[in-house]
Amino acid sequence: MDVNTNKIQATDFPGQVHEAPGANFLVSTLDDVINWARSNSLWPLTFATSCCGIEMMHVAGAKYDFSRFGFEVARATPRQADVIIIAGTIVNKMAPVLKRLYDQMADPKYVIAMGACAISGGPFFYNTYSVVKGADHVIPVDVYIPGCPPRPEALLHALIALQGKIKAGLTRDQLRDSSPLSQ
Amino acid sequence: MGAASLLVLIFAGIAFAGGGISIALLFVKGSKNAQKGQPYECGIPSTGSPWNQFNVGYYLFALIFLIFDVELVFMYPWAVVVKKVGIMALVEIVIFFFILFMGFLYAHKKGALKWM
Amino acid sequence: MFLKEYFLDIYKATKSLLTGMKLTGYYFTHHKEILTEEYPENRKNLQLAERFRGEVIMPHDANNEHTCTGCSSCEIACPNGSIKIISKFDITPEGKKKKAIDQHIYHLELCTMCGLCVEACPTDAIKMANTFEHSVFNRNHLIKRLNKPGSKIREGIEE
Amino acid sequence: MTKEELKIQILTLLPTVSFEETGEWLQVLVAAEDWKLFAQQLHTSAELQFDYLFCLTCVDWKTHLTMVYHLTSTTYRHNVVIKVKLDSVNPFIETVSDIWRTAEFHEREVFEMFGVNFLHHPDLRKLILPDDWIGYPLRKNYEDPINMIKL
Amino acid sequence: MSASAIIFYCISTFILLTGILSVTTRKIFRSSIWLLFSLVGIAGLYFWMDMNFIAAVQIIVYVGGIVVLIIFSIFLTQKAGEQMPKAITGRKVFSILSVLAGLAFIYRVISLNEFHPNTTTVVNANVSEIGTQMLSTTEHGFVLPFEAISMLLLAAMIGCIVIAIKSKPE
Amino acid sequence: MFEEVGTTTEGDLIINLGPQHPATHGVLHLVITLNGEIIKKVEPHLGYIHRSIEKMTESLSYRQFIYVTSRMDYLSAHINNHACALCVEKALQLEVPQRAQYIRVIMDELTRIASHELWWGAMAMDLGAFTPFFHAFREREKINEIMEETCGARLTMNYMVPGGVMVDLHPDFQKKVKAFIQQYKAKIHEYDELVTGNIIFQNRMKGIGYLSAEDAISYGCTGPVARGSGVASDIRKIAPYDVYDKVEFDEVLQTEGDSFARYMIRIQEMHQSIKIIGQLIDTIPDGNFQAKTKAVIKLPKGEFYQRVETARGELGVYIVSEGAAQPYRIKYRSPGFSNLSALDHMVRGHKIGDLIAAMGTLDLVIPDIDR
Amino acid sequence: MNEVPITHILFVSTALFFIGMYGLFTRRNMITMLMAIELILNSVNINFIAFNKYLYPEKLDGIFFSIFIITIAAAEAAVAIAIIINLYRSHHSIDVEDAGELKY
Amino acid sequence: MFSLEGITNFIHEWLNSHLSAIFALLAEFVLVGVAAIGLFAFLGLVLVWMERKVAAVMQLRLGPNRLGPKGIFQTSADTLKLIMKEALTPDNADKLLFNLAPFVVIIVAMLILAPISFAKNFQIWDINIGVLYVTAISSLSVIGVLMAGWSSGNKYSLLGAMRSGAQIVSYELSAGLSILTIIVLTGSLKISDIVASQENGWWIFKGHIPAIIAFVIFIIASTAETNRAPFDLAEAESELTAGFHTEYGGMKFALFFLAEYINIFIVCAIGATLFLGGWMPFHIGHWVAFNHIMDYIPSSFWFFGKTGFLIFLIMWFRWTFPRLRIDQLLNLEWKYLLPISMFNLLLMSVMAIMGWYF
Ligand code: SF4
Ligand code: SF4
Ligand code: SF4
Repeated sequence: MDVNTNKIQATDFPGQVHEAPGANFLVSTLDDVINWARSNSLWPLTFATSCCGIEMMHVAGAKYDFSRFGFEVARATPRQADVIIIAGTIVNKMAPVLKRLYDQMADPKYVIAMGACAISGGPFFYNTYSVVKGADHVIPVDVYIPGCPPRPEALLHALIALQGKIKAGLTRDQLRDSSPLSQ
Repeated sequence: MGAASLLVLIFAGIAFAGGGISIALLFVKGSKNAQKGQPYECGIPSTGSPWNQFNVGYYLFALIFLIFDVELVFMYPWAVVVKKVGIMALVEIVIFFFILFMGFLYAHKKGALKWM
Repeated sequence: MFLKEYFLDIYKATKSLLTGMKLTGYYFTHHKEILTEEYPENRKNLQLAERFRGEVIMPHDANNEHTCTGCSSCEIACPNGSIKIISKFDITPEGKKKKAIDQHIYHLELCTMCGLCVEACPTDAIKMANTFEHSVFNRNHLIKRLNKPGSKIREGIEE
Repeated sequence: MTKEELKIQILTLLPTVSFEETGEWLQVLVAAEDWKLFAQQLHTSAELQFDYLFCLTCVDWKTHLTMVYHLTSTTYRHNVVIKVKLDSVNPFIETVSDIWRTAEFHEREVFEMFGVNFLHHPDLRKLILPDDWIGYPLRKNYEDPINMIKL
Repeated sequence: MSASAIIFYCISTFILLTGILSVTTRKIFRSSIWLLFSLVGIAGLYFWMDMNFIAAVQIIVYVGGIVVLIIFSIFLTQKAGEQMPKAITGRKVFSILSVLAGLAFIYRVISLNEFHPNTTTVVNANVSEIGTQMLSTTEHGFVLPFEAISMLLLAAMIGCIVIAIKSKPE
Repeated sequence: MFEEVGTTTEGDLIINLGPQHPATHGVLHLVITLNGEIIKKVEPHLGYIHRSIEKMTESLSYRQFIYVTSRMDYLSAHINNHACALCVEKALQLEVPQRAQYIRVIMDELTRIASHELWWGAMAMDLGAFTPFFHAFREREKINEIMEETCGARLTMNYMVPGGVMVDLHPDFQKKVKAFIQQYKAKIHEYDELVTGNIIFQNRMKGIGYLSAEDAISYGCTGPVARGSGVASDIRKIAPYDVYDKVEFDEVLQTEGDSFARYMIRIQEMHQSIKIIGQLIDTIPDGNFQAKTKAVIKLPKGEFYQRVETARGELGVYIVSEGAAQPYRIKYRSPGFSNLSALDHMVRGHKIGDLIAAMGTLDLVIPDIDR
Repeated sequence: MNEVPITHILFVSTALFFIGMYGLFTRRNMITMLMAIELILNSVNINFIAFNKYLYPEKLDGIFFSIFIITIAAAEAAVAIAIIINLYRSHHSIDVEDAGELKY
Repeated sequence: MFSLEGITNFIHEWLNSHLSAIFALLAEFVLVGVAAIGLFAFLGLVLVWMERKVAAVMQLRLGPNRLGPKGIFQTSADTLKLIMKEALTPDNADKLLFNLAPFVVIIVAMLILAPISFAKNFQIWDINIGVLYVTAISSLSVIGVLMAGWSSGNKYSLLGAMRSGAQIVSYELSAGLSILTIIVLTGSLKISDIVASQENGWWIFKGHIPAIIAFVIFIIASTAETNRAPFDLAEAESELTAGFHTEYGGMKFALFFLAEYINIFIVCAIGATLFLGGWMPFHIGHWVAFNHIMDYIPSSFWFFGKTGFLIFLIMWFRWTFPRLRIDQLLNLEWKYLLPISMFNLLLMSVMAIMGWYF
């Protein structure tokens, strides 16, 4: 599916934009081993706001079982978590909370936006007064998974993609400009 | 190896913990922001100091525990020699136990062992 | 009496706890009950439901032709504006101007996979595919153009 | 109880009400002043026993607001819909949260969404919207150019 | 100086240092933690003296019991995060002076005295020995204090409960 | 024992539970006033997932607005859709084909089982037992597979449309559902072994979060919460819709009003749902799965209210129509909203652990409450 | 351990005793005073053990004494804390100066 | 073969023959320290992996399986990541105590290792008060928890620490009493004596019913003392997010995590020593030939096997039961475990005096 991204501009996503901090948190002395460790031990924060959270639970469940990758140690406190999986809609009231949680996480930290809502507000993009049009207005996002909700496999796919990204040691900006993810 | 081994172990502990923590301190530089140092409370700014005086419902348990703890201390020498001393030791400890058990029953009756 | 109850309590409690442990013990020793399907390894033979709505696609045949007339029914049917039709005017051989599809733009990042657009399409030009591996690092990559570059509308579809 | 019987019963409680004939349930129009007392009577009256408020909401008709109360009785299983017209500029009405406790939350919601003031409500604060929210989003004239993108 | 002596001086310094911190720090919770370290140090001293049993008892009762109780009571009665008020300077000076004077005096008395062990027979202070003596009814036995202790503990327990329950509003 | 220390407000600890908290199942924010471990007050703060669905649906057509409601109570997605479809049909006075009615009811009940499964696992997890969660997901996955095959989605279905259902059943549907019922009956006793009978679990649940029948009515509780207090409130019995009047099932009632009663209600409801499905699955009539509707649906002027029984209680859809293609106003009366309001009343004087247990048996879905 | 003269051990215990005394003098908070008392009791214990070890190695009396002291210290601490908390409840303060006007 | 005893002797002799006595001693100290750290790291890695695997299989899933065979390197990756994770200290924490707490916890865990007999004659210090020493030191660990909870400046932490304090303190009693039941039989607190006394059979078999009751109580109490589910109130996830270590991240958190597992290992080792004969192979009274065959299995295997079994038991509990509430937890101790273990002790002492055991 070839899309000319130069020609089509991303829809201009208005809405109250919350300033996101810079994305320069990766340690400069990157080392393959450390990246290996980091990529294989992504502990998610238990953060599920709505429907997508159920699919996230399914990923934790027996059939999909993300513990195979070592992700099962879901931590309730941001101090111990490595990755936020934003599973669900972010509304204006929640945005500062999300920001605070992200800020309180210890570096290095990663963000996955799961589902249409987290990417862009999805089903609630038009005619709603309270939905943040995309979690990346609030915090920087590493991987986007479209779908409403995405299949559990899609989340696994995204996690593997994130692993690949960490292993490569690329920063968020470098990756954003790279070609679409393919497997 | 004797008691000196305790020192060795203490140093081993310090080395282990200190080594682990200091690596992160030395090599990982984290991002700074105003929120980071705030206490975590499910993403809501915390109100009030956590160090307010605090109603400890368990305090009476600790009191009674202390008494029993001391009792336990006396039991150790007793237990070691009970086989040697024989029936006399049993009699003595039964008296000892009995008296304390009265206390226990009293505490129970008074509801001191009921939580709150 | 009191003692009897006391011990009965203990007995009952122990029994109920052991029942639970028996069950988990059973699963611990019976590994064939494990349900896990290993996703990235099983991609080859992963059977997804035919009807699973993973994204909207526009099938093209061997001649790079599709059946979309650019009628915009899908755009109207979509509850949250995930589809934008950009039309152009073709010059037919007879020299007449004719409205045709230029770009069928589909916002995968907005789409809620409700399938209303497919229902609405009069020519069955689009359908839901059951693919799901869409993760990207850049949100812009989710904006797709459904009609392939250079594709044409199949003959005989118009009205 | 059928609609007709209900009508008679209700008229004995409060003769000033009027009825609307549409809909599957009896719709009663009450004046805002009478509402509190009437509600109490509906709740306590032995024949009616409307002890269960299952829906409380408000509709903005641009010219005025209408409070809509859906009541049912768990003993007799008859339903009634009460409507109270309110001024759209300065709407206020007595709370019923002391009669049906579920109304407390529902009224708070209506308060923030429509700006209806519930007199004597125990805790009339914003429930759903952020505390610093301005405007009543479910009103028809609500505009939010920043957050609301029109399709 | 042998290794053993060095260890002794280390432990002693630790005890005294944490002891001083315990009585001077103005944060009450820290004060209790320093006390705890001091007590642990004393247990270390017992270990050093090969009095293992006493050391263990020290840790069990003091550290595991009393300090925990003190910490609980701190939670219960204090705004533990706040600093305690500074002691009045006059009193502080007076205390330091009197304490130093007392220390000097006593230490002088101690150093003047000559301590000599009056026997050379050594009894192994192990648990079984302690147990035997504790349970023996002979004149060197401690069975009477042992049983008396149980009464003491009973009294303490009842006392605690009475005091604690008395204030229960009923 | 030492309440009086804390009766002075300085002894109280105000603690926030949520919005990001493992036990609030989403983003409920509870402000708890604690005295020691004893709860003095619980104050729910909502709106962390308020997606303005009511406002949004005012600008959607009657075909489109159904899909948003799947996102409200996403665990009862089918039932939500069903309610909307029914309301539109009621307004249009549209006769739905028998086949569609059967399919809808079967789907509803499957949804109910799936929802209760998730509740069971999540509640056990709240109480600290992790294994039941995974065991519950085993059955849930099965239901999801069945749903996916027919409806094309796992969670947010958008399967019911005004006039029937969107597509016909998958040919394998009946076979799979029967297999599922078989498997389910074989496994259901494990639930009792693992959780229900467990002494720790019973002690955690019995007598906790008591709600009397009067309070349940006054707080507008519905669904298992009300039935746990002995209030008959099953819409499927009170105002049967589709083919619910043709099937035989019991409305489960318990009178204790505590958490354990609510727990038992849900467990038994799963059995009842199985019973309903068992009655219907073999007798799905042939015929159309969708009645003919106009391309643009316009409701007559008026007000329409439709109640259905979701897994959490009574869902009401209140449509005010001005005769246009879009509703003038829609109000969703969500079961969780009322059930939540009883929480404070239920847990005062209990401990934090009890709050979690009581909240677990309320089975809250926050997007349903916030809408 | 025989290289360390007993006087040094006694110095430690004496110093600890006076540290405790200092705490007792300067602190006005009952709990901290209790802590100071614990320090004092401990200094006594050290003495007992040291004497037992150095001067009367044929007996166990020192050990027994210190065990009993520890026991009594525990009982004392328990009762003291019960009293302190009780006092706090009636006076909302555990400052000794405030407790001066104890009524009962 | 795998006899650890031989290795230690060899090292001892080698060092003494090549170095002067002082340096030999120092070298041994260093070796012990390194060994202890190594054991720590090893135990942490293996036990966490084991827990995850046990949990996974009981929950019908696979568990970590992508790093190394059966995912054995998963915990290594986790550790490495935690080491390289930012270790932050909250602004309003009591910084000194906040950073001291993990040290306290780890040192306490280290200290308890001293008297544990890992194999025949393989022990750091055969202290004459063996088990008493273990009880004493382990009661220190509550201080680490209280420090951590208090100094974090976080309400969840504080609540968790309080709970943990009350709980550990209570369960120490019944754990102590059930240890005493065996001490009555052995007549010595020394670990080596206790193991030696089980030469002709383990106490759980020789000691009849009281020994079994004591064993059960010991297991329950030690589960509670190590803050494990169903007694994990201190870090009750669904109530207090992460309990007393809510504010800890990175390596500091890892130390708490590690200490928890080390503590489990230690209590299980003590349980194995007291009730299941420590490193003593499975012997039956006078069956000389059978005993001889059993002796061929190295003693370290026996020790780690038994300890591993007990650890598995505790994990089994965790993945089966819901959590108790705080008052129920204290009730269980004060109403059931404590009186029962007191009477059990008396019963056992009667048996010991009468010689009614094998
Ligand atoms: S993307 Fe869809 S499924 Fe996910 S949270 Fe949003 S509405 Fe729910
Ligand atoms: S599937 Fe639904 S949301 Fe997606 S493009 Fe089609 S109509 Fe729009
Ligand atoms: S896809 Fe179908 S509905 Fe959409 S513009 Fe093309 S022909 Fe029309």
